Amino acid sequence: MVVTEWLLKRAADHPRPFVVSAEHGTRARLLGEAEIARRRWRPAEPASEADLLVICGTPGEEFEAAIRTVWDDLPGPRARVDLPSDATPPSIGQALNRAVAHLADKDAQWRDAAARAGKPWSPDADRNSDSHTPDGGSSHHGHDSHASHGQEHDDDGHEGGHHEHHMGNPGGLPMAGRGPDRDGLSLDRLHVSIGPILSDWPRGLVVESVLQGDVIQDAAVRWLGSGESFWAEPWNKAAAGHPVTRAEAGRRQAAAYLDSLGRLLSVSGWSGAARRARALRDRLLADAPRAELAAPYRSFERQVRRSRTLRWMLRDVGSIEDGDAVSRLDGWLTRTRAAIDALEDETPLDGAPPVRHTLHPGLLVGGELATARLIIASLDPEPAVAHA
Amino acid sequence: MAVAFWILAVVSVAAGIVVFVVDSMARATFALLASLLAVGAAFLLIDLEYLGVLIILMMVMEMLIMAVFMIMYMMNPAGLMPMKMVHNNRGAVIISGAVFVLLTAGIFLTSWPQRRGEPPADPTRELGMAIMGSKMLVMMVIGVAILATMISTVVLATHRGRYDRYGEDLKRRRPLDPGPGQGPGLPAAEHHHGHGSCGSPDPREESG
Amino acid sequence: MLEGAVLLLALVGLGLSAACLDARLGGAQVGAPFGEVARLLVQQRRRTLLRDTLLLRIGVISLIVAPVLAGIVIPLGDAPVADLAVGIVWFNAMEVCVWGSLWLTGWAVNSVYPLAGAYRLVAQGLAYELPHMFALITVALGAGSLRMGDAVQAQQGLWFVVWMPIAFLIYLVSALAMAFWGPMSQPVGTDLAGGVRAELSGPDRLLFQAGRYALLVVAAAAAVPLFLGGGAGPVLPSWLWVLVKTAAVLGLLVWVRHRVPAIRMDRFTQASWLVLIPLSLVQLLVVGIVVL
Amino acid sequence: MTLQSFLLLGAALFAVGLYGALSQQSIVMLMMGLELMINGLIVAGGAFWYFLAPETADGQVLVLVAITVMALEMAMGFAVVTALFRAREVDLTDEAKDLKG
Repeated sequence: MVVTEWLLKRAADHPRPFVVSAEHGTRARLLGEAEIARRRWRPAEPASEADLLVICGTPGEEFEAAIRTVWDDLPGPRARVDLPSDATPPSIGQALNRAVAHLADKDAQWRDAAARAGKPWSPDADRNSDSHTPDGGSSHHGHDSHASHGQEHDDDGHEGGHHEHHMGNPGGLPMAGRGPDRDGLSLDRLHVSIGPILSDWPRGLVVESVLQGDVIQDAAVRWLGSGESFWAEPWNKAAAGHPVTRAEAGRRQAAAYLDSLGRLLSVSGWSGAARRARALRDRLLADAPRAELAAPYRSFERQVRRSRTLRWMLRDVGSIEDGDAVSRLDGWLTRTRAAIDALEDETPLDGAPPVRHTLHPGLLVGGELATARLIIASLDPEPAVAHA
Repeated sequence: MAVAFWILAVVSVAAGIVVFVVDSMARATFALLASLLAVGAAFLLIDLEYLGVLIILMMVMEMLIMAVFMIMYMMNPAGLMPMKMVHNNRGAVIISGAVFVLLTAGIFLTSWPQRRGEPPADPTRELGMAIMGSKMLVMMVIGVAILATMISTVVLATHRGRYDRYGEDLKRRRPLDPGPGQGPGLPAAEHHHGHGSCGSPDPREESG
Repeated sequence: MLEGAVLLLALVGLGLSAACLDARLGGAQVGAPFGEVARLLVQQRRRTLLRDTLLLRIGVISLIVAPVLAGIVIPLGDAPVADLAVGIVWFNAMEVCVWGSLWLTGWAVNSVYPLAGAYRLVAQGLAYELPHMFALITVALGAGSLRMGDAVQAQQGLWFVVWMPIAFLIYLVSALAMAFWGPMSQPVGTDLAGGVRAELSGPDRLLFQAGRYALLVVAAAAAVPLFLGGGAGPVLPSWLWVLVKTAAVLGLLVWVRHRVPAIRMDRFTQASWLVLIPLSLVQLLVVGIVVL
Repeated sequence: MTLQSFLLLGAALFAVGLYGALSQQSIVMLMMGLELMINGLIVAGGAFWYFLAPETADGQVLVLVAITVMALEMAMGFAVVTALFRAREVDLTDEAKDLKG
């Protein structure tokens, strides 16, 4: 018991937070991530690794259901923090402190564990979380039963390659059906919802995919919640008649690019560069002057541009009219530098905010999960942007 | 030594039987692997260190590849729906039982010749010398067989050739492999994903 | 017996140092790995539907047993725990057993991302294994023996790293791949929500992570007798030299993780077969001619 | 440890494999049976070398050949399954009966 208590305390000193951005949560997410970086906690990369679930903004009904699934699957000791859209740095700090105290609180964790042990665990039939899709996961266990392949069923045709006679369902799950794949074979199809709770993932995005192995055979895109006005805020204010300088808008825009860069670099498996991008983003949003930002940004930009491995991996990924992932990365880097260089431009803002990409599901079809993640991160798409 | 051998022998045969008993194909694959590994370990007991370790090395790789194909092609690879997929079970039991009895009888009735010589200090060196010397021909035949297998398996298993990858005049700089926006290798009639406007054009259009 | 204890001690010590260095380079507190150990010790297990617990246990436990078994042929100072005549092949075989461990772990939890991670692992294994084997064969050819000790003996005059640099570089790449670390960490990639380890928690995850660090240490340690002259060096005793050289290689591997993005296997396989295999064969040929 | 005990092990593995190869419908399982049969041969080869003629390397070469054959058998097997599967979505031996000559 004493040992457990001691271990809980040690563990609570090094929590692994996982930050989820729900509707209207971008501002709170950025502040929360900055605070977590300041405390030098290691963020959990998948949600399953976390013991601290940080929810930013106000999740809608479906989003909340997804969060609940993740939370139910999170092994204890665990704590949940809700950061409302209007959270301030001090309130975030207090919320995190409370959560850490909760993590170290043996009695509270004990009660939590007892409450969970009391109710029988059952996998939700309709889940929308990242690694918590046992329904999807188990359907790789086969297509139909033997009989549907036998002679007696051969006459009724192949109906486009599908055999969906649900002959039995172990664990309450239907068996997977088959469908043609990109290599001319007919393999099991697995229906998996990718998102909305994933690290480095656009807020509220759900990709309903049909997987064969790790290749996406078909995809549909859904957004939980509408567009976010945070990144377009300066333009919205200017449109509403408030005086806004170009510097302010440029600062917001540069932070947006750095946020996207952080995601792309992180999905590329380059956590070091991603951390640099996010540190720069946090300093931009904390109103650091241009002199303090220009030199570190140049150094970051040089490092990213010089990585031949990154170019090799991003080349020909997600090609659309304006180029592939490499050209989008270069574009972000160039525009961020321009925005940082113009941080002292006090002329009033006009014009419209830069248009963010949208995600066409066809882009993902035929790629493996890794490519699909890179495509999405290199677009960093948003649903239709909400203008005030 | 003898104890170790009998343990390994029992493990090996038991794992071999388990292969055809369990429902889960994954368990069957790894039971087979256990059987093979036990044989590899038994080889370590009779001074065949190199071959024993080689069996371990190769069989792990082989079984993993087998596991991938198993998931691809088997229905019900996890055995969640127990089913018997056998034909002529009785006949198979009788035949294999008879073969075992015959072999056992042969083993114990044959008067085996006396052992000639002692194992050399380094059997691995002996093996190396043999395949590079007196048994060179065997190894060369095997080499050709491996090459032939590699070529024929690729021909059998893939339906895309270099003309699909590099264009009809083989002039494309980077190969066109199946992937997002690059037109899957299926005839156009078989897939309706409803995405016309994304990425590089269909290979067929480009090469035409 | 003593050597066995030293081996375990070295694995634990170097593994923890690597974890601390990794945390430091990753911007976390140096002590974070200790907090992580404490956390995993008290953590409950995750539940997934219809998981194959037997296979999961085999997978996770063999993941930590395999690197220890691989480590027994590495000379710590003068003699390894077990001086097998085919030590180099033994090392290779044990390191391939890790594929099996990862595959079992990815399969048994019955979830999408771990299984996709296991697929990636097989692709990665097939991509790196041939150049890796050729690099090991190059060393064996230079030493004229498959015994690790003989490889060290053969480097009395000139370290192998000097006259087989390509083999050494290929070995370093495959060391990353065999520990699925850094640029070769796609099987446990962030983009797959943790890949193979996505559904592991508590003691399972602790064993998995420990096994991964043990693999990294063993992969780094094997480079010392294979390429870096074993315990050879001035002034210091040979065991200390082995330790210093291992720590240096280990530090390099940990550092690379923070400097290079992950490499996708659909791209690497082509590079491996079209560039690395020919390069390693050329290296083999050169060494063969020199030895003749 | 005698020659007989090793050969007995080999015979047992061979018989189990034979049962599998004869009885299994699925091609993958059938190949597992074949693997077990070859495994039995490997045991016998190694035993012959050690207990009868350790001076020459014939037994070892035999084992090496058997291991290679195992790998080739599997590669060919899966290539055939892939081709069959692509042509007609078949992975059971009974469904490929018409291939009989």
